[in-house]
Amino acid sequence: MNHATLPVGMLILVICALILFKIFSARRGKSLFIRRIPGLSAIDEAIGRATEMGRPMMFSPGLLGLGLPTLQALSILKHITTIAAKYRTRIIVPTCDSVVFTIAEEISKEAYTNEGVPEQFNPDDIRFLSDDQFAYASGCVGILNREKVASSFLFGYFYAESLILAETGHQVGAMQVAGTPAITQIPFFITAADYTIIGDEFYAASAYLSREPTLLGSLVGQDYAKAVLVIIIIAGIICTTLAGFYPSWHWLTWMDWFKPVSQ
Amino acid sequence: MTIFEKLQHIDRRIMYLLLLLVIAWPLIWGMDMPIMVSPAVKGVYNAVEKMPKDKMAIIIVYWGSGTIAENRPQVEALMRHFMMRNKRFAVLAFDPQGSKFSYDSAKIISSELHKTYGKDWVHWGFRPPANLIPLLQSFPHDVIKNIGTDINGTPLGKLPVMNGIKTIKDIGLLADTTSVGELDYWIAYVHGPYRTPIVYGPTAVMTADAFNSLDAGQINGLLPGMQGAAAYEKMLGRKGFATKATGALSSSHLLIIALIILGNIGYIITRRRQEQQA
Amino acid sequence: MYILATLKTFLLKWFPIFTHGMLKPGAPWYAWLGGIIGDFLIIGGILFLILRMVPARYRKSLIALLTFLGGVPYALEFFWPASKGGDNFLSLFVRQIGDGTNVLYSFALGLGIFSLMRFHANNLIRKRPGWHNNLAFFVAFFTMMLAGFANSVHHNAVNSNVFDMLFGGIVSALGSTMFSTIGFFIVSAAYRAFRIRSGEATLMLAAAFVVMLGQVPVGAWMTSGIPENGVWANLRLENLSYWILNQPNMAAQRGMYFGIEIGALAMALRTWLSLERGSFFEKEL
Amino acid sequence: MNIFHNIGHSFNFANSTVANTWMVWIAAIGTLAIYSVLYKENPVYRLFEHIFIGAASGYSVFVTWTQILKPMWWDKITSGEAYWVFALVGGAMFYFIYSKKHVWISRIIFGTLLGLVSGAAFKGFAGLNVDRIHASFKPIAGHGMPLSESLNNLVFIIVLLAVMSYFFFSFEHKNRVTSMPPKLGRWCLMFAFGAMFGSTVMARMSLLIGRVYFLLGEWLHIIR
Repeated sequence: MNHATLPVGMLILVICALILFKIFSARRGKSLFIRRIPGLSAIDEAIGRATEMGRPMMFSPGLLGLGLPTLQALSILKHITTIAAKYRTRIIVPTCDSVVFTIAEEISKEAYTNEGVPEQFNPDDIRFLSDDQFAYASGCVGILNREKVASSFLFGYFYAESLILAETGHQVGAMQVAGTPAITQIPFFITAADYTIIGDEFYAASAYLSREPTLLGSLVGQDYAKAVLVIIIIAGIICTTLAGFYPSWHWLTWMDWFKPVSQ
Repeated sequence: MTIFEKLQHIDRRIMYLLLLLVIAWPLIWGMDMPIMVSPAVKGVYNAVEKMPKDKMAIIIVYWGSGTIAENRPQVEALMRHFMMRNKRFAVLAFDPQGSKFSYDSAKIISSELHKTYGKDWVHWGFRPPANLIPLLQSFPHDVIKNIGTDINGTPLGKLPVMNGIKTIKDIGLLADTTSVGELDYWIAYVHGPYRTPIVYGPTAVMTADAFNSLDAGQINGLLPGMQGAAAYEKMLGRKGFATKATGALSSSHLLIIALIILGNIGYIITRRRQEQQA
Repeated sequence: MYILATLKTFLLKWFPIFTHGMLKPGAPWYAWLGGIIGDFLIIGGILFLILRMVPARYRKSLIALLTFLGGVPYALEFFWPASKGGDNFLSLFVRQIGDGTNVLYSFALGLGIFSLMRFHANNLIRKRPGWHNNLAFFVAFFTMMLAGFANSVHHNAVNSNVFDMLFGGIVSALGSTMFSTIGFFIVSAAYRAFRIRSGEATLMLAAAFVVMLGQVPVGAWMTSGIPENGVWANLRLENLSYWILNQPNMAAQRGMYFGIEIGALAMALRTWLSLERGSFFEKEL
Repeated sequence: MNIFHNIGHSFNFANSTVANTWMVWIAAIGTLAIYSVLYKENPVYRLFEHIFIGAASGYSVFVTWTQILKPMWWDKITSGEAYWVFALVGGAMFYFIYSKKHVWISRIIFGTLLGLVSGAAFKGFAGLNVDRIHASFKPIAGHGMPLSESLNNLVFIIVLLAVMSYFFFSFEHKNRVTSMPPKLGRWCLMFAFGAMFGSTVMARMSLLIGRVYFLLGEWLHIIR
């Protein structure tokens, strides 16, 4: 689909409107409920563990360049580095993309400055390893082993290297919290990491961690948008079933709005 | 620690060593495993059988050292089949390593079956992937002019194997072996407009998607990864690398399953004993 | 379209001061390099002076504005109805932006390489433990880079063989080796995780078991006693595994994708409109 | 003399067989070095890890120039499209992160990139989801529809809706009725994850077999 058809455009606009509406109503101070997400609650525990053991942590923002999953990963990174700076726990961030690397460096620098300890920031801890998938993985394996990492966070878009990172992390005894929107990699995180954030819990993470009204509102808006999709799908199922019995009911053709256009 | 507790905590190094052994054993000594020939593989075999002798087949090589274990047996089985039936084929590579690997394979099989390069088969060499679409658009109209030279730089017009091959109408079959998944382009630019039959050799991960194209009749047959190549070898009546490698594939799966069962036995018995004690 | 063309002519005429008129296609590369650097310094200098004048309190708004403007062409191109060819008046422009972004992004590679160099040079100069590894890094880096350029600038048998040797022997071989370690890890992960500890774990185990067996010939052989046609054929392992992958698995994946895509859309919306106050950069500018 | 001649021959890279032998040996040693980390992290692995990262980065500099910057930037400028100089100006703005005073200039370019990424999200959303929505309209019954298809569609729909219900974050799953679908959804998820895991095993084992074949076949010539 290269261009929005009218119904598709409307659908997207409705979704956006719901999200924006909820964001602005949350900003006006409406209190919102979010259910517990165990994996995300474990982040603080993992930071605490590294602090107690006096060993560093590792955070991998995934393999994608600057994209939406990476932006989400970076905002989780911001939460983690802020706490890490508070407790003076080292956090090593290996990246595989120059632009992501630069933003990660900025985030860390700021976290330390905000805690009033800018001198604690070590530029060597935010590293660009390589933009080659497996060179990056081999570097991460090296870091996990040599730095005796106590906690490892894997957030972002991962490909096949997910299991290399998670299993090595397990072998060095790190506590691992992982989450990715790359669905086919989630099983590997589930088997190897201690806590896994599943599916779009990943996009709920920053709201859950920061409790900022904008993000909470957005999360509730996303729920409404999903509800819209559920309603459309249920309606579609009922209508295709009916269309099978009553082919003459032409109003049922609304389902074709979503028919793939050849292009 | 009782034996059942130990079963729950087998050292990973032992597992890794076992894995290496169960993989190397069938590769070196061979291991007879039942191989099923699926309709998808039969489709490939039949497509090759049906290709008229006055036409030529093109084998596309779009893979490198990473997936050599999956794609090379597919290519070798195809080459062998063409040579056994005295049908002409050309190899066209979009990966520099794959180009070399497929050329080596073809040379070995051709000397085994007493065929001559340039007369019975030809290797068109490597073309950069960026040229794929321009090439797809141009070569159907004039194969010799748009492909130009073979892997050794010889102009195609000088090779007897190219006699009578002018346009895409003289190409009887396209065999796409790939780790990239550019099948859609071949369907869009070649199968769609000219109805040239296509058979497909993807890697195992890409197989699920490929069944859609098979259902839709866009491809005539499919070799799912290494296993597909093994089934093809079975149909050709010659056990090659894929047959051995399928043994390794089966044994490694069986190892995982055995380890999972052992771990669970240890877990269940230990838990039962703890419950009894408590 | 007309506006864009006019803008293009205007830029071509006035901005690249050195290249305009003085350099023609076919001039030697060093002349072009000089021209480009000259242009860059003048344009960059002017831009820098302008930006310096922006008062601190407007900087944030300026960035927010640019973020919004950066997204406008893409969004508009999508929502604007297409004409016959499947394109609209913005399609070509958007494709050009794509090229430009690619180039822009490539210039950023220097940041990453600089960080790598700094890290390894630091260790090397201070002779920290393991400094010979850092030396090996530099040797490998420059050898590979030079071999690549030598082969593309001066293509002959030696250069091409040396390049193939280094690429095939190091980059490609180590890459596929690292990739294949997943084969080992998948064994230890499966062994450890697939225990019937809980209902969830058992479900996962069961599905993995059936699919694993269904994928290899042994599995097909195990249930080959079941007739190939009829109702019972569904119980043949290869069919069962196919069904699991194509029915429940696909449905579950689709359910997850809907949520993920909406999450991504919300993220995009917040970024585009700069609603996420200081999610990346908080510091006062 | 003869020895020197032989040494000279083994470095004769103009001969592709010689270069190939070198390549196989380098690759074999590297392969073993990388595998050694499976036993324990060790100095040999460390060395090859650094070589790998170095070579991959050197290669990516080469590729970035030859595949992106040269054709899409340099060649365009030298063929008269001089306004591409602006891309260099934009690219230079990244480097202001190293300036304490003018760091905000780098954010202009980051901001613009973020804008580009988010603006493209609408098309991304539509491209991925519209077909999926349409494909989810599966009839539960119909004239002459076989029972098996009905059942399959029913399973599909139940799993889809249950999984979607699991990802509603702003509802508390308080009573039995409302907590049922999310719970079922989670079970479906776990089942699907198991299936995904199982289906990946074969691909990964194929890769490993490829590497073992390289060691035993291409390097040691034990198998063919």
